[in-house]
Parts: sequence; C-alpha cells; structure tokens
Amino acid sequence: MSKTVGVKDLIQKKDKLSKMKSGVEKSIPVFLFCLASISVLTTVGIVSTLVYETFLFFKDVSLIEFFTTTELKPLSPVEPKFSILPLLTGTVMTSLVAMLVAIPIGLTTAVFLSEYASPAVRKVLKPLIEVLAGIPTIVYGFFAFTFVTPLLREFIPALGATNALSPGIVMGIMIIPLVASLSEDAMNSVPNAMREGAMALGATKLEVTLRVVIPAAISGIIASFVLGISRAIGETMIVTIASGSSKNFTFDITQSMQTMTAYIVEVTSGDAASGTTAYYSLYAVAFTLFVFTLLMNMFARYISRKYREAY
Amino acid sequence: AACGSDEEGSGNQAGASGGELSGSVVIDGSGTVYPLMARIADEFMSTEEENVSVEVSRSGTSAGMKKFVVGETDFSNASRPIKEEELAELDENGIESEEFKVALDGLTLVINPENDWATEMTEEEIKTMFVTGKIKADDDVLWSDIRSDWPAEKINFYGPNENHGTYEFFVETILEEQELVEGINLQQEYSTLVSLVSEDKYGIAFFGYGYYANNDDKIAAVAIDFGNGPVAPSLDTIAEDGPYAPFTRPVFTNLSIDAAKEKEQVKAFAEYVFSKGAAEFAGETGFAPLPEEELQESLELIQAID
Amino acid sequence: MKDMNMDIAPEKKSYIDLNVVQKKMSARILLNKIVNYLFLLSTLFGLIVLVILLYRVVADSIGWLNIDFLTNKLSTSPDRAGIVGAIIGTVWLMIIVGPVTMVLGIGTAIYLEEYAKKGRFHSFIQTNITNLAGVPSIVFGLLGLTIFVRVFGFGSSIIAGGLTMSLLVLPIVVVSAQEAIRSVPQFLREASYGMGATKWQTIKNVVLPSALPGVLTGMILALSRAIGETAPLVVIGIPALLIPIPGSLFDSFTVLPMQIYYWTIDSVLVDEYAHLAAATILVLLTVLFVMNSVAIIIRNKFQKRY
Amino acid sequence: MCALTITARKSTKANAPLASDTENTEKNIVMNTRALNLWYGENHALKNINLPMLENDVTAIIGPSGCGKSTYIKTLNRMVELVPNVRISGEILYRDRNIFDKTYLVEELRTRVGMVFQKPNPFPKSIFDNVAYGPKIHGIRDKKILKEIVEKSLRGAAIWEEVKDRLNENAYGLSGGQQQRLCIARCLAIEPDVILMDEPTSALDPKSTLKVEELIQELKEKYSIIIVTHNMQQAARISDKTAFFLNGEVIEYDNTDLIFSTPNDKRTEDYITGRFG
Amino acid sequence: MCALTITARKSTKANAPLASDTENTEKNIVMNTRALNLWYGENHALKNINLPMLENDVTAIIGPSGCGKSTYIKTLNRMVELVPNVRISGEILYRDRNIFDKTYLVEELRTRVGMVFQKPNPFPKSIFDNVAYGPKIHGIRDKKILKEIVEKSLRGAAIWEEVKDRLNENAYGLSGGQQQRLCIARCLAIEPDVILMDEPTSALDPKSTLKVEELIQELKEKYSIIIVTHNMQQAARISDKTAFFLNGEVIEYDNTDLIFSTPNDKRTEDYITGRFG
Ligand SMILES: Nc1ncnc2c1ncn2[C@@H]1O[C@H](COP(=O)(O)OP(=O)(O)OP(=O)(O)O)[C@@H](O)[C@H]1O
Ligand SMILES: Nc1ncnc2c1ncn2[C@@H]1O[C@H](COP(=O)(O)OP(=O)(O)OP(=O)(O)O)[C@@H](O)[C@H]1O
Ligand SMILES: [Mg+2]
Ligand SMILES: [Mg+2]
Ligand SMILES: O=P([O-])([O-])[O-]
Repeated sequence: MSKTVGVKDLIQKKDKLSKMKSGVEKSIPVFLFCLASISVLTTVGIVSTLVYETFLFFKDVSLIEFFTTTELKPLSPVEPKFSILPLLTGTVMTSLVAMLVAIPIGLTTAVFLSEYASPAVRKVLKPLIEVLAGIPTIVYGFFAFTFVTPLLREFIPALGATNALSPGIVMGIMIIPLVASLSEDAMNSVPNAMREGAMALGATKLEVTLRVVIPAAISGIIASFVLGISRAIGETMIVTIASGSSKNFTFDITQSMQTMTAYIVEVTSGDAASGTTAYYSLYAVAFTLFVFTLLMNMFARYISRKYREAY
Repeated sequence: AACGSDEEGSGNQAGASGGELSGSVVIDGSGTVYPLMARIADEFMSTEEENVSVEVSRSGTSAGMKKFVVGETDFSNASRPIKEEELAELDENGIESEEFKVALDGLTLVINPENDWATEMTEEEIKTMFVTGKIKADDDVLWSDIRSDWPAEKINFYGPNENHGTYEFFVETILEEQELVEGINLQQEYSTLVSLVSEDKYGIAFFGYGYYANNDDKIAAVAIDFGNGPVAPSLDTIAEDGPYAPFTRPVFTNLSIDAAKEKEQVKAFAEYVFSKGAAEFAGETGFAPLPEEELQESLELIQAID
Repeated sequence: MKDMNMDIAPEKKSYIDLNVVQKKMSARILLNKIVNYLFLLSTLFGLIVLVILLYRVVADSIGWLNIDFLTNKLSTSPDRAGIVGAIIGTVWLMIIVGPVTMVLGIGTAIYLEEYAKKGRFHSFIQTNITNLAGVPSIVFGLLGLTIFVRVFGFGSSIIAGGLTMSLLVLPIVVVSAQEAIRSVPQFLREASYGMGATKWQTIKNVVLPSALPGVLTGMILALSRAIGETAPLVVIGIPALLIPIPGSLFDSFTVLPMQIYYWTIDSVLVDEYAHLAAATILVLLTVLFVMNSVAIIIRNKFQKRY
Repeated sequence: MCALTITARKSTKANAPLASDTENTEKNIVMNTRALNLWYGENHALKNINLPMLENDVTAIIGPSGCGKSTYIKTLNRMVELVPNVRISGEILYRDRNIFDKTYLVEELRTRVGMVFQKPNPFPKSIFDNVAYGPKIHGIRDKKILKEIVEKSLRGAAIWEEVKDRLNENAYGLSGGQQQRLCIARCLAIEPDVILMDEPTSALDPKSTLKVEELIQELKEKYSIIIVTHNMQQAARISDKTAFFLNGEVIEYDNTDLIFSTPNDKRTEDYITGRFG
Repeated sequence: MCALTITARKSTKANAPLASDTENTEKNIVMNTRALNLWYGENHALKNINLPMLENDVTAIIGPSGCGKSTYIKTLNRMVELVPNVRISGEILYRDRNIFDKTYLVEELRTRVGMVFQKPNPFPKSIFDNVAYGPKIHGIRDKKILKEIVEKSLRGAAIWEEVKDRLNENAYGLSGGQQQRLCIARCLAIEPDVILMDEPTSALDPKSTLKVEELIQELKEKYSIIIVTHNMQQAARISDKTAFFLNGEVIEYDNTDLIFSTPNDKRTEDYITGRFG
C-alpha cells in the first residue's frame, strides 16, 4: 500500500473536478428528452400538415360530397368531382382480398408452427417465412404485375390487366408473416398445462387447437388480423403498380381500382399543381387514411390488452 | 472565354470523351415528351458533355409548368401550348421564357389485334363514339351501334387521365370540348392502357403514337379516314402536313431564357436538342421529326441568347 | 375390447359408450392427420411463392446482371444502362438515415428506459412511438414533401429523402433499442452504481456496451427497411432519368427501388426494361439478404451471456 | 383379468419392485409396467421399471425431486411423448394390451386413463364447458345428456354444491382448491378407468388438500388411482401401495403400511425419515 | 470519530438493538443508523432501525427471507433509492455525516461505502477493465497507476495469482467463486472505507465459500464490513457483531458469540435453532 499512489486522495481530487462536470450529468437527460420529443414532433408534423391542407380542401368541397357521392374526377377540366368512395371501395376490396389470403394462411401457419411442427422444423420454417416480410413492396408490385396477373388471367379471362384481385393476393402473401408471427406469439403464450389438460382427455391436436388454444389466444390472434388489415390499407407500391388508377365506384375486383394510397401517389407524382383543390384532395385522402390506420392500430392494441386471458 | 470554348466544344468535340462544361440541367413536364427528352439527354451526356448532369422528370405538363414558372426548372416539356395564366405567372416572377416545338406526335386510336372489324374508322365516327350521350343516353355503346355489321358487343373505352396533356388535346381539340363518354377507364400510366387494350377484344383507347409504335405486337392502330381514305398513323403520315394531320399535334419544350443566359450548360443542351437531338431521336421514340427549317429557326433563336 | 364395458361397475350409469367413442375416434384422428398436412401445405404456400418470386427474378435477370450493369450509369438505352447511380444514391441515403436514426433512436430509448419516470408522459411518448410505427409510409412521404422539400426548401434532395426515411424507420430503432436496454440485467447497473458511478457513467460504460448487439440488430433491420422503401420517395419526387452520380447531400438522387419502379412501369415503352428491373431487384434482394444475415449473426453471437 | 401373479422378485439390478404377496393377490392388475426404460435425449430418466397397478387401489409414487415420478406417470397415458426426443423401451400393459402398440391410439388410451395435474389447469371457459369438454370431443352433442354428465361429474368431484349456481361463470373465478376439484370433475366426465394424479395437492392450501384427499378415498371405489406425491404423510394416509423412486429406478414397491413401517431398503428408510430429498 | 456511546437501551418498541457494552467500547462507530424507517409504496419494509457499525469489525445481519436484510444493507449506500416509490425516514450517519443530507452526493457516498452482491456480477469486460472500472470513472486515466491499482486490488482479493496471466480475458470465463472475488477486487480498487456484502457466498460452492470467508477475515484489518447471510454458521464463524432482523425490525444486536450462545429474545433463539426461516 505504501508504495502505491494514494488512490483515495487521487479519487477525491478528481471527484471534485468531475462533480464540477455534473452539469453534464444534469444536461444529458434534457438532451435525451429533446431527442425523444422528435418522435412526438413527427406526429405533430404529420397531423398538422394533414389537418391544415385538409381544412383548405373542405373549404372547396363539402363533407357531404366527399363522403356520400360516388364520383371522383379530381382533374377534370369540365367539372371536377371529389368523392372518396371510389378510393374507399378500392382500398376495402384490395384489403379484403389480402385478408382473405393472409388470415387463413397466416393463422394455419401459426397453428402449424406452434402446435404441430417439431422444434427442428419450426426453427427452419419460421425464419424462412419471415423472409417474406422483408421483401420490399416494390418487388411484390413487380411480381403482381408481371406474374400473378398474367397467371390469374389463364383462369379468369375477364380479369383486367390491372385489377384489385392480383395486388390483393400479393399483399396477402406479404402480410402472412405478420399474421403468422403475432398469432403464433399469442398461441405460444397459452400455457402448456392447458394443452396437456385437453390431451389427457383424449383430445386430438386439432381439438386442442380449435377448442382450447385458439379460444385462449383469441385476443392476440384478432389483434394480428387487425394489424394485418391496417398494413394492407396503408400499403402503396403493390397497388400503385398492379391495381391501376381507375376511379370508378365499383366492387368488381377483376377490374382496375384505385386505393387511397395509390391516389396519393398519382396526385403527387402527377399533374396536380399545388394550390388547386385536386392538390388539397390528396391531403384529405391522406388524412382519412391516417385516421383509418391509427384507429385500427389503437383498436388492435386495445383488444390484445383488454382480452388478454389471465391464466 | 468560357463562352467561346462552349461554341467550339459543341462544334468540334462531338463524340469526344467529354466537354468542358459542368453543372446541371433540370427538366420536368410532359410524360409524353419524356422518352424523347430522356433519350436526347442521355446522348448529350454520354457523347457531348460528360460532366453536365441533365435530370429529366415527368410529372406532367401542368405540374411541370408549376415548377417552371417559379424558376425551379430550366426546361418544361409540354404536350400542349403554354397557357395564358402560365405566361402571366412567368411575367410576374420576371422569368423570360420561350416555347419551342420539339417534334410531332400523332394521336393514335388503338384496338386489340383480334379486333378485325374496326381497323378503319372515319374521323366522324371517332368523334361521336367518344362523346357522352351522342350515340346512346346510357353510354353503353355497342360496336354495332357504330356500324350495324360490327359485333353487338359493348365498347370498352380507355384513355389517359386528366393529368395528361394528351387528355386535354383529345377532349379540347378533337372532341371540341364536348364531354367524354361516361364510364371511360382513365389511367395514369400509359403502360396500363397498353395492357388493358391488349387484353380486351372490344376495347379502344387513345394515346400518343410512341406508345403504340413500341407495342405494335400487342395492340393495333385504327386507320382513320379524314375524307380521303383511311390513313394509318406512322412516322411518315404524322409528319408535318402528312395525311394524318388532323390528329397530329406538336409537342413542346419551354426554355427559361434566364437559365440559358446564366448557365452555359443549359444553353449548350438547348443547342444540342435543336441541332441534333430532336431530329435524330424523334423517330426511335415514336415522334415525327419537325421539318429541318423549323428546327434550324429554333436553333438560331437559342444561339442568339447572350 | 368388449370386456372393457364389462369392467365398468354395474351401478355406475354410463354415458360414454366406448364403442361409439371408438368408432368416432378413427374419424377424429384421420381428420387430425389430414388437417396436419393441410396446415403444413398452407405453411409451405408462402415459401412456394417465395421460391417462384426468386426464380422469376433470377430468370429474368440472367444475361442482364453483370459487372457493367453494376458499374454503368443510368441510360435510356437498355444495353448501356447501369445502376451505379442508384447504388450510390442508396449509400448516400444510408449516410443520412444511419446516424440520424442512431442518435434519435438510441437517445429516445435511453430516455424512455433510464430517465423518464414511468408515468403519463412516459406512456404518452411510448404510445406515440407505437402509433408512428403503424402510420403508412406514404403519409411519411407527405410529411417529408411538406416539411423537408417545401418548408425547409431542400427540394427532392438526398437530405430531404434521408430525413423522411429516418423518421419512417425511427420507431423500429427505438423499440429494438428499448428492448436491448431493458434486457441489460439490473445487477450490472447496480454494480456500477455501487462503485460510485453516476447515472450517465453507468449508461455509457455498462448499459450501452451490453445493449449494443441488440441495438445494432435493430439498426440493421431499420436500414434494410429504408433501403427497400419506395412510396415516400415517390411522393417526394425522384427524377425518372438521373444519370449523374450525386456528390452532395443537396443533390438530386435516385435509389434502387425507385429505379425498379420506373423500369417496371416503363417496360411498356421498352420491353427490355423489365429485365433491368429484375436485375435491379436481384441486387436489392442480395443487399437485403446480406444485411439480414449480418443482423442474425450479431444476434446469435452476442446472445445473452449473463 | 389376470390375477396378480408377480410376487417378490429381483430384477437383474438392485432395483426390483418388491410386492409382498399378502392379502390382495386376488385383485386384478389394471396396468402393468414391464422393463420400462425412458430417455430424454441422452438422459436416462427411467431405468428398467417393473411395476403393477391394482384395480380400485390407490398407488402412491414417492421419491426425491427429479427421480422420475412425473415422467413415469406421464408415460402411463403416453403424455410423455409430447416431449421431443423421448425414447422408450419396454412395455406397459393396460388391461393386457400394450399401450405402445402401433394399433393402440393414444387418444383412446387417454380416454381410459385420465389425468389430473399438479397445478390446476382449467380451460379459460365456463365451469360447464370445462366439464363438458371431454364428452363433447368424444361426440356427445345432446344438451340434456351433457347436462347430466356435468352434474354427475361435479358431484363425483365433490364440488357440485359449491358451483351449481354459477356453471356459466369462468372457471378462473374459482379458488385453487375448487379449480383442482373441477379438473378432477373434468377428468371424471369421460368416465375413465384409471386416474393419474401428479402431485394434485401440492399447489393447494391445507383445507383444500384435505378435501381432495377425501375425494380420492371416495373415488377409489370406482377408479384405480395412481398418485405422485412428495408428501410422505399424504402417501401414508391415502394409498394402498407405495412405490419409492430414486434416480429413475424403483427402489421399493409394497403395501404402504409396510413401506412406512419396515422398509426393506436403506435408501427408502433414509428418504422416509427425511435424511435426504 | 466518536467513540461508541450507545449502550444497551430499549426503544419504544420491543425491537431495541442490544449492544452489550463490553470490551470494544473504544472502537469507533463508522456508520450509525438512527430511527430508520423505509417503505416500498405501502409496504413498511424497515421499522425503526437503530444500529451502530464499528470500525474494522465484521457485522453480520441474519434473519429469515423477506425480513429486510437486503433492504437495510442497500439503504446504507443508498442503492435502495433505485427502486421507485421508496420512502425513507430517520438518519444514517457515516462518519458523523447524515448520508441523506441534500449536499451529500450519492456517488461520493458509494465511493466510500462499497458493495459486493449476492450473485457475482462482473461486467462483460476483461478482468483488467472490471477492476479498473471504478478508478476510471473517478477520473484516473494514467495507465501506469491503473495497472498498479488493478494488481493491488486483485492481490487484496486473493485472486491475483489465479488471473495475473489472463487479465485481458473476459471476466465471464472465470468460475463463480473467482468471479465473486473479482467483484471484491473491483470494490477494493476504489479503496472504500466500508464494504457491504449481501449474501456474497450464497451462489458459491463450499470451497469458494471458504476462500471468500478467509478473505473477509483478512479484509477486516483494513475495512469495516457488513455482511448479510442466511447461513448461521457463517455468521458465527466470521463476524464480530450480529444483528437479527425479523419482519423489518431489529430483534437483537450483540456480540456474535453472545447472540449464538445466549440470545435474549425467544424469537432469536427460535431462528438460530432452526425452528423457522
Ligand atoms: N421435458 C424434459 N426434457 C428433458 N429432460 C427432462 C424433461 N422433463 C424431465 N426431465 C428430466 O428427467 C428427470 C426426471 O424428471 P421428472 O420431472 O420426472 O422428476 P420428478 O420426480 O417428477 O421431480 P419433481 O418432484 O421435481 O416433480 C430429471 O432429471 C429431469 O431433469
Ligand atoms: N423492489 C421492491 N419493491 C417492493 N417491495 C420490495 C422490493 N424489494 C423487496 N421488497 C419487500 O421488502 C421486504 C424485504 O425484502 P428484502 O429483499 O429486504 O428481504 P431479505 O431479508 O433480503 O430477504 P432474502 O433473504 O429473501 O433476500 C419484503 O417484504 C419484500 O417483498
Ligand atoms: Mg414432477
Ligand atoms: Mg436479500
Ligand atoms: O403526360 P402528358 O404529356 O400527357 O401531359
């Protein structure tokens, strides 16, 4: 001890210095707080830009016209018409097709992975399926346009070159991993004791799954569906490329339809000059889209929290 | 000094590995004109002035104008003449500009290759079938409504949407501002229209000649009888004073004179367009070249900018 | 089996008829078997699609994806066209997105996990981040268009695109960094505090190094999302033809997905563009595959050593 | 079925079950385990088990933690096969049929051999649906019959009076002891022949434990019961036979009173007197 | 500092610490706890604690699980404040200064009052960096000095010989016992005055435990040590004073030999003789 430096003294001296630096210690939380506020500012930014321009839009176009009429001709030189219904039907139909693909396949995939597959199989299959979620949507758009549509045409001759069906299916495929992995999480959190209880009564795996596991995990499963829908509603590139831009109010999925997202792409990359009603309409549509997806996401979180079973 | 070298450069160093100019040229506007302008820009950068960066966007004629009138772009392509309002705005912003014709486009009516009846139609037939209520109040027009020996099948109408100068030309010039037929399927992308018609035996669409010429294996063009027998659109017939003339239209580019004065590369590019580019690449991108004198006139106008 | 029934004591009124149970049993088990295979099939469906997709992309890009394609600049003519500009544009984008999301994301995560009192404000920010993660990317595009392109006047430059993309992927980084920080065992923090370390010293010297692998994994995933994202850039406005390679943050740029987008829709004009799009997709997928593999390696290598 | 013929015998190793051939030689053997070995991967968890189980008896299985009690009992209705990488050799005869037979469907076996678990594990459904679950999956759809079954089973599990007015409430509203009896009722509803119980009272308070113990005494009139317990007193109180497991082997098997009064093996004695485990 | 003046006295309640005023009245009090109360939210975890701690003594704290031992020891260096919703009243004097004083920086306190935890918790860094961590955060950057400190501390923790050739290897490569001594070395590196140890050997095997116990005996020459232990024999072996906690109260405090030979309180006796806890 004698031969070494007096660490105690060293520390005390240095500490006085460093305590003077305690300004750093105090300012860091403030700095980090500012960083954390950026995310809040982002939301504020989104809401305020959308709200402001939407407000300008509704000065020109009544809410009634926007939500109840069926014609959308934003750039018509003769008589522009602004109804969101054609876009809503486009969005709803493509999302509906997507969910008709994603829900059954996603859920059965989840069931297979969580209830049927051996751990080894699961370990291989799960990450492979998740690859689907990582593929850029532009690639899916290309795939829908150049492969799925021509393929479907073989079976449905009336199918248009752009239509709601093909991008819907491809969106569904893209959403499979989301539904599958969230549902699987929900099923995994059902305690094994529950499965064993049913098995011990002579139930088959299918009966255990249908009558015990799925009911117990239902909130998480529904949440995964809702998030999937929300994802489908917000998806842009697939529909922009493969579903065309026809603004007819129709439910015919074999024909071209435009979604809210594709409309935004069209108007921003197209001809609408800023300051015109057509230009503001894109904010009104975007605001509708934003509110739609926000509500769905909040709803998903609400149900998964509210109905989480207390095991 | 820089000015001098520029003139020499464009004259002597064509094909050389690069001129002395640098900086950027920003072009936006018509989607119809885009393929031609992109082709010219590409060639300009690879053979004339390697260090100049020409960027070509295609947000559409009107959207391009919006940027042009505030001085954001150097060139604004257009598939229609510039409008009064746009000129007024340019004035207001103190921007001097000049409109140049670049090439000729023929508005082409396209049908499915399997359509073996409507390969020839009269101008009048086109004008009536595309106007709402002209043939039938409910607009469910059948091919047989036009000529009785044609199939009794519903006609499916397609066209570019209101974003496009082509739409405006069709509605304003050809249909003389009468309302377009109800239920016409209007699309943003020409690619979509090509696909739609190529798959629809009873479909008919209108768009620029270039999109037809590049896809004549998938779609067919209607030969139009303007009174002197049917004329099929082709580079020859849509040329100045060609027999397809009623349906041809010039396409333009608007040059900001201020930009050309300030930036040598803008002027150099403009000179290139009218000395070489427009004539050489019009054909391969589906436009009829303008008569040489007209291009020469434009070139002289540009060279005179100081 | 008959004597099974006999085993049951006579006074026990039996509801379960073993013969019936047995008869139904084989049907139930068969159903279970069939369903098992159906579920397997359904699980494989996604993978089959994946294989088809990859096969198509590879098949379409054979003969097109070569060194020249990777090193050539963009061009309108298919045999000269390359994607070096898009690759470098993508790199530029990452140069913004990487540092910005790292600072914002990790800072936010530290604040939420280590500093913020668990209360209303904390859950407000947390909810806000979860909600942002669910906002469609196109809406972020509009935000970027309004704020960065217009208000800040950055135009359609790298900085505008990069900042927009940063906000888009920020929630991914925040959430994964939060998880990583949360998984740093409390006893390591206690050890540090026990030595008289201040909070920030503890975070800097103990928490962050331990959380680093998780944070890095999240960063890579966020970057790969940003690399593949197209919609916000379409809104911000990327030139359809941009040959020069961007040299500064304020230059126009293009990225791989945008190139895929334009080539896909222009394939109607020039058939070969479809092959260029496929080749670009292959490059993009390869990049993403490598990034994700790195993320997985990091995660596995540094997983839980406590 | 066959009368108990196995008398005290030594297996090759020192782990032979010793059944003292007194009084109950005339009782039937319901399940008979012969030379059973079980591995979890490399872990040899059950080693050459030979163990009979008599009709209408309560057989207790005791032993220190990790000795293989749960593993053994889960082998009897083949629930152990749910664990991946399990390997089994030897045979278990249920009513003279080898349960590992290819043609023996596990679902069928489990309908005959019911099970009650350590932690009460009702389904997150109503009390009624919990009990009706078994009959329903076995094809009974008739509401009236289901009602009768539910009542009978709940009575059988001595919980009817407590829950008859709240059959439609969620089972999670019951106390731990009630939940466990509900699980027993659920098991009774499919009218099993044998009931396996793995430490059924270890998660319960003393009062509930007593109730379940009384119930087991009643049930043995109609069912054959195997119960795993770590509670020596409990084994002594309620079982007729006791098997002592250690490290995956059966060290001793005999009448409960004999095991607890005069164990043959030193290790059994050590365990019973609390010297380890 | 002030000499021990507190002699046997009764607090208002029955939980008065009884320090038999024999032999070591001349030892200094390093830390003195006065009327300390602590609440976790509504849970009153420490109740009116009065407890002195003598210089160069080993003070053992014993008591059943949940009685507040860890809470108390963590209060001594204010680590307990990391738990949200903690409320504290009363005072703790370290060398006559109240550690809860506004002007007393926790960092300073913790530099003087070091701590060793139940589970060895080295940082996932090299052995060298683990030990150098403390000096570094206190501003010592000089490589040479750091090296000296590391060696001295590792020697002090009786682990130098075992690790001197692998100072740059990750600390997680060490055995549990080595890790615990490394943590002690890490604590010594900032030359604290008092060392708090919360069950420092409970995660260790008997051999490592012995080593750490020997080490504690050595360390007490230079440091004042408080050790929490659930192991009565350990307390008896290594400590000079022992405090018995029960339900957040100090039931008895006295010389270790007295506590273990002739406890004053019935509850202490019951605990020591293994009747509960
Ligand atoms: N699912 C499993 N996978 C691998 N090994 C297992 C598994 N379950 C149990 N084992 C091992 O098998 C052996 C016997 O375990 P088992 O659960 O049967 O013991 P037990 O007697 O029931 O103990 P306890 O009294 O703690 O319940 C133990 O060594 C255990 O580690
Ligand atoms: N972080 C906390 N939040 C709330 N209550 C706590 C917390 N830590 C401990 N307690 C409660 O305070 C009381 C004392 O706990 P403490 O950990 O001090 O006991 P202990 O004597 O160290 O027990 P053990 O021997 O098990 O370590 C217990 O009732 C415990 O539940
Ligand atoms: Mg067990
Ligand atoms: Mg403790
Ligand atoms: O894109 P346009 O040329 O039709 O405006």
